[in-house]
Amino acid sequence: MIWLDTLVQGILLGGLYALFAAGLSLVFGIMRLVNLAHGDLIVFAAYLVLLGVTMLGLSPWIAALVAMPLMFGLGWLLQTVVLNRVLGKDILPPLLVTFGLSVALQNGLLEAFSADSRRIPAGALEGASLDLGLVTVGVMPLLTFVSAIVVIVALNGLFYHTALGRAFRATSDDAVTAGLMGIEPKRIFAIATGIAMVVVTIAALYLGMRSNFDPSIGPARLIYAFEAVIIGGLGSLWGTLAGGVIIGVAQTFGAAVNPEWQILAGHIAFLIVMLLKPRGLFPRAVD
Amino acid sequence: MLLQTHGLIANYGQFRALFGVDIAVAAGECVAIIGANGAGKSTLMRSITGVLRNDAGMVLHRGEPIGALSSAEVMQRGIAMVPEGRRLFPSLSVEENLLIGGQVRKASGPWNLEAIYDLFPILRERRRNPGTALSGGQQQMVAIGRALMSNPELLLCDEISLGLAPVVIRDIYAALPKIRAGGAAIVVVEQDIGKALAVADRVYCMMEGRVTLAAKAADVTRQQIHTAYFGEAA
Amino acid sequence: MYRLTTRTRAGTVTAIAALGLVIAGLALPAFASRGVIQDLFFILTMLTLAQIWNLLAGYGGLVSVGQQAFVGIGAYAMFAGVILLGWNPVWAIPLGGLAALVLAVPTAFFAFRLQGAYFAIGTWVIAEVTRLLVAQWKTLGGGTGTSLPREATSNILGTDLIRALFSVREAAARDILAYWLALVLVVAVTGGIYWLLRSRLGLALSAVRDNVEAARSVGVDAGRIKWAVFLIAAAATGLTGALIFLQTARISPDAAFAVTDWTAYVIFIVVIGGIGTIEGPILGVIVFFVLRSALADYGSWYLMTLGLIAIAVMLFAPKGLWGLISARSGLHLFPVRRKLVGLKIEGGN
Amino acid sequence: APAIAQGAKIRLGYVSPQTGPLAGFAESDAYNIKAFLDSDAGKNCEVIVKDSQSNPNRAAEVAKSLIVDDEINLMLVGSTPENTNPVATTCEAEGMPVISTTAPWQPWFIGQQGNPGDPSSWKPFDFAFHYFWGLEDIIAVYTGMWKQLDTNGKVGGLFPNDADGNAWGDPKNGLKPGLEAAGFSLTDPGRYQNLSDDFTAQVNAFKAANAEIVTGVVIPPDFTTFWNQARQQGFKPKAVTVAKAILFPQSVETLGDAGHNLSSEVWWSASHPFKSSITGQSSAELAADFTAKTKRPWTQPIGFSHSLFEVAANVMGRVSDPTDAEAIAAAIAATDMSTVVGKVAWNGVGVPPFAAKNVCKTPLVGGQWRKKDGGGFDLVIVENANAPEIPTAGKMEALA
Amino acid sequence: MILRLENVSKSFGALKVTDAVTVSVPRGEALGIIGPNGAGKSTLFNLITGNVLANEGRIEFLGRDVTRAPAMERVRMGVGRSFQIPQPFEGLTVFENLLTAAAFGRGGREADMVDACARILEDTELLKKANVVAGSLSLLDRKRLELARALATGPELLLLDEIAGGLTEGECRALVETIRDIHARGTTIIWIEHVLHALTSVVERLLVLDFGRVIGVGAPDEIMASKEVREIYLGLEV
Ligand SMILES: Nc1ncnc2c1ncn2[C@@H]1O[C@H](COP(=O)(O)OP(=O)(O)OP(=O)(O)O)[C@@H](O)[C@H]1O
Ligand SMILES: Nc1ncnc2c1ncn2[C@@H]1O[C@H](COP(=O)(O)OP(=O)(O)OP(=O)(O)O)[C@@H](O)[C@H]1O
Ligand SMILES: CC(C)C[C@H](N)C(=O)O
Ligand SMILES: [Mg+2]
Ligand SMILES: [Mg+2]
Repeated sequence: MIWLDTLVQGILLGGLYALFAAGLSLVFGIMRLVNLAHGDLIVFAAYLVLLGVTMLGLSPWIAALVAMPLMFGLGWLLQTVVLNRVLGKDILPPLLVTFGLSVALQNGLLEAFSADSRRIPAGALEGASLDLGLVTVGVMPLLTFVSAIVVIVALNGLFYHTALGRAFRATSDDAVTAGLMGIEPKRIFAIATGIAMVVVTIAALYLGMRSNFDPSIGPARLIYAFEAVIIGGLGSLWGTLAGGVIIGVAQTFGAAVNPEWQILAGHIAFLIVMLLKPRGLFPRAVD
Repeated sequence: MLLQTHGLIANYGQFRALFGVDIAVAAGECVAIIGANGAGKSTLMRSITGVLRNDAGMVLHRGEPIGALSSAEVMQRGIAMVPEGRRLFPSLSVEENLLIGGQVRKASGPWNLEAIYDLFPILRERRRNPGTALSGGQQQMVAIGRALMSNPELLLCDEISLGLAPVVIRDIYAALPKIRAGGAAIVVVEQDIGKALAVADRVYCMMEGRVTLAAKAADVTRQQIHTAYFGEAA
Repeated sequence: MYRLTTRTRAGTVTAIAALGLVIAGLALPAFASRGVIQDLFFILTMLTLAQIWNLLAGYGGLVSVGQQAFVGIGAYAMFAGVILLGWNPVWAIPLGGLAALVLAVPTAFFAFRLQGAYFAIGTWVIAEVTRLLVAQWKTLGGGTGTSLPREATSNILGTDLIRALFSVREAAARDILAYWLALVLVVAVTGGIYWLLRSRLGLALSAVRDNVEAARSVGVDAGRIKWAVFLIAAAATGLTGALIFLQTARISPDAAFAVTDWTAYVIFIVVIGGIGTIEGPILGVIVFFVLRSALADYGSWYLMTLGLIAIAVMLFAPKGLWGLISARSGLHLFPVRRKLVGLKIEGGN
Repeated sequence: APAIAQGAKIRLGYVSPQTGPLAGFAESDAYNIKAFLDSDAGKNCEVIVKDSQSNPNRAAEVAKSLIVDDEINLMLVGSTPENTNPVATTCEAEGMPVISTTAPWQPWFIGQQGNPGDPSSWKPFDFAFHYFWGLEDIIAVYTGMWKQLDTNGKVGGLFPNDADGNAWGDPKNGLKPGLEAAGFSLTDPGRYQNLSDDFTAQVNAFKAANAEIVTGVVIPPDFTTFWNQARQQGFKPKAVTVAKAILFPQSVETLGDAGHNLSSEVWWSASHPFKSSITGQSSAELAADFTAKTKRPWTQPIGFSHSLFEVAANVMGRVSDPTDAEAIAAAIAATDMSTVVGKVAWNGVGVPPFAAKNVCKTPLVGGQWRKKDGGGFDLVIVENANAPEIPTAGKMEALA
Repeated sequence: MILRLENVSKSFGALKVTDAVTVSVPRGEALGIIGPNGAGKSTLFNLITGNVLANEGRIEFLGRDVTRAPAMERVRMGVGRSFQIPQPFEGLTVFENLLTAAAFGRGGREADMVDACARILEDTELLKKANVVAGSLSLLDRKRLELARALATGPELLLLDEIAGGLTEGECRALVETIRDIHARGTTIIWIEHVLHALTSVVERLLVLDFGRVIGVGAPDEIMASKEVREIYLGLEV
């Protein structure tokens, strides 16, 4: 009983991690970009949604919808103005640039919003639950998980069934040859980062409704997101979901043994997967 | 002239690979470029298509300089390339590999999926396979088909017979006249002189980053080629 | 008839200057205020970490984001030596190096299975795991952390001598001792790296970095070299960590395993200064220190500036500041080129 | 003449987390320092503030630089053990007198010992002095509040693996023995890491133990996560009395309706019947003035931040040589004064012998957040058995 | 026999690049390998050097089974190679390239290494460029460096992959002289080359590969005269 509950809650938690990771997966998968600012961008988006709620009086859902195009534009700009110029075989320049961005973003947010812990109000939904007989699950975690699946189905559809997705995959395989097909890799990268930022907004919405956030909490979640992406395998979106779920379940089971083991268990699950499959569970044929 | 280069110079870092190359291709023409390993043939192709930044000299398309354009922009002007080593996209199926060739530039012309499947019927059977699961020859067919999908005015083929069985080479070479019939000019880069001369109207021979021979294919003698290849007669 | 030399005029001048600097550095406590000594301690320890990371990433191609694991474990081992074994802190420092070395073995075993970005993230996760495990070490305070007991800090080997020598207070004597140790460490690490680069191993490292396949084909054991570099780097990082926290006298998992302090800033220093050179980290640490001194009182604006500078340097001087300088001037203060000298040979550096 | 009346300015060092996650504790610093410097007592003082960036490494470092570079005469520090402990350790090692507050004394005192697990190894400090309250006060206040309700006496505890959590959750020196002595039983599932995203294990443990009360020392994001999950998973305690998470009105507001009737200890409030020794303001006046000047609601740390400067002024008024660290330490030890947070005197009252020299306790009461009609929350004092001079304004209410 | 390959096969995915190759090379021989592009010649070298591991079969060097031995171990045993596409250590100078090879492939005292390297540089006409960074070399010099670096490892068996391609006739003659010298000093040589006249002027035996299979071994004259080779390789109509 308790174990079933632990499992279910772990899977739902995995949905949250998958949401954190989906945008990262897209960017990491397409351009091998290790974006250390991903967590801070989520926090940034959460503040954007919060502004929509508090200043414009919108419902969180509408506020997130409004924030999405803004975040898309931001991602586009970020990629065009900064990241495209540092992408290359060497992973260090983007690492340092996104670290710089992370530090600048955190402290910019601190200046703008203070260190107060904030939250996106979700009203009655916050405590609402669904009794499924054997287990009781929160409506919000369920919604998070469903959203993660929707996001991944949508991204997968985009990735595998549209011309844009074809261009994404081709560029990711071989940017030079993609150029010979008339595709501008830099433009593709900018679109990809824009889309990743839309996903980031969705992640931000759920992060902000689930618990408090302040300018400093971004990096804490970043590592789970990376783990989920890597466990899943480069470029595999379902793999990312699986990765998120593995970490989530490992965490809840670790916690059930002793809360001291909660976070540790997630990391250890990652290490075990890496030992057994260094390229992740669902690696691409070639990368 | 459809395409011209003037004094083209290209470097890899500190290493100079092209030392002022002049070639010209007229509309509808078939030109062969031959030369030993490392002569700079692929480098010339890369410089024309904007994959490699040329450091000096000019590339002209219908008289307009295109040397500063990105490879995507060059391609959108109707210059498609079959790159050395085929370079199919491993995460794309055969059909997707073909589709992506005509995704950005969609000029009207004889080439579409069906036409390509008719040209290389084996590809129709393998359309759902990942591109890289095919044999080398089949991959080469996909690479050619992919380049044709945009109905280019000029098709650059870099060593399309490399590493292929003679039979396959025959099939692929048999396709070239059909492609010309569709209206495209063709540049073939080849090491196999016989094959190259058989299809080409004119031939350039390169050595160490320079053009050492430019002649009509019909007129060229083995001795001329040998001199152009190796510097002096054996 | 033929001879091999690595000597250049700039190199000789640097060597003499460095020797002079080290001697001056050793004598400095006689003249300098405690503030200067402490600033130098900070600079020297950060420089040590930067040189080590530069060895890993710049020469060995191992971009680790988990060096804080070795700083932290080294520091904790030192505390364990002092608190649990009752050792004198100075003797407990080598224990820090040893602990880091031991931790490096499983870390390398695991991380070397991963490449590039995976390697970076793998090392980060291992550092997190180490932090979380250490946070469960109740006898050293768990997540709370712990402080060096007073009787340990007031009885550090050699401080009596220093007090007598410079007639300073006990706390100042401790600073001087730590500063000397940091000086010795930075000289040993920088000198060691310089020596390494001029030894066979240096050739092998460059070869592996330039072309692994070709390196194997001339007999270079790429795997063993990576192991060697990683283990050496870990041990030296552990020593540095122990020294840093001897000076702080207080430790907690969050402080000892801080990815920002011990890895991110270190990467910043190396990359801003110029990766893959010995000069780069030296220049980088000076830039970092100046920025910090000038701006640290501006709170979040300081960090924002730091972040923006990192971005700007990567966009406009991807080889770092030393890269800019040496490209213009052709200057190499620490020449590692082996030149063949003899008849009929042209070509300079 | 006392140092404070001499020509040379007295240099006070102050390490505070102006940025980073702990910045909320430091929000009244500028206000309080200005008030202090404008007062008579502050005329001859200089306050040098350094930002610890909420980072313990940085806190130790700036403490050192205050001592060495700025040559301060006295160090002041507050805002949780993450900030006080590195600073106090540095000062102790440097022989610099330090007055510290805003951290329960156990994590401060025991947390700075080499081996916190071994009481026989604990040593008093020569230069570090702390005033605040301790876990024994928390126990008295919390159990006092819970006894006002009708519960089964079963309590679930949330203690993270940080300085506070380890001190509160310690089976020997933490809440457990005291709660048991007062007739409550504590279920402690174990230390979790801060910023955990899931509290199912705790919720299940509390449900299994049939707990009707939840307590702990939780950072705000974790509490929100816990409290949402608890409600989602059908766990409905009668009382939730936690420290830290609902310290600031902003944190309570983020909980919305779910913040109503959550309870917490209160160390200072606008209704504390104490007066500032430097400005003469009452607690209410101090709070009102702060709100007027900064447009922010009052918070508990304001009083303590203010009182640090009161104590500093008082101490420096009793020493003649501001550079004599031993004399200053002796003066701190001899302090006996009233501040806006109550009486401060290191006389060992209510403190175990091992810490008696360095720790002084200020009064503690219990309060409950009540939703106001017009929105927002009021902190209503509901329990004052330990400090009857602080009036209550209501009775403890069970959670709906 | 210095080298024996027995039924060695290698596939990349579905592509069988080396198909049950069996060949023995006596000590001191100079063996030439020819075959069309993609026949698997370079792959055969990679199998012998250990840069690629065989799927099946057995490789013996100096009587020892080295089928699974890593590349660097084989170098130290005496297998030296050049790469078809020159792979210099671009950040090192020409001399340092050789020094690395000497230090790790052969070992020994530093002074000996320096002299040996200098002599090889002289032989390969690279002495003037000893202190030039390899990344800035021309193709020709890169090819020379390939040969020089392989020699610096002190090989018993020297594998040369298309080092004459693109050379002028004069350069080619000089190269042939150099290789003859090396051979004359007792080094066993296997040489892949498309420039046949250069090849045939050195080697004692020719091996023809096509689709990973050995389709002929024998004296150069015989092989060149065979119908199969003229058809498949030379593309001459018979
Ligand atoms: N990416 C590169 N970096 C450095 N040098 C290169 C690079 N690509 C090619 N080269 C060098 O440039 C020269 C010309 O190469 P290119 O590939 O153009 O020759 P090619 O005539 O196409 O030869 P092949 O017949 O082998 O394909 C060669 O010396 C080659 O080594
Ligand atoms: N690492 C590899 N992965 C996949 N295929 C490979 C690999 N190496 C070689 N091949 C393929 O194996 C076949 C034989 O290659 P190899 O380089 O041995 O040919 P070669 O006989 O040396 O040709 P050339 O005369 O052109 O140098 C080619 O089709 C090549 O594409
Ligand atoms: C093309 C070459 C193989 C022919 C050369 N002239 C020879 O007779 O050797
Ligand atoms: Mg080519
Ligand atoms: Mg080959």
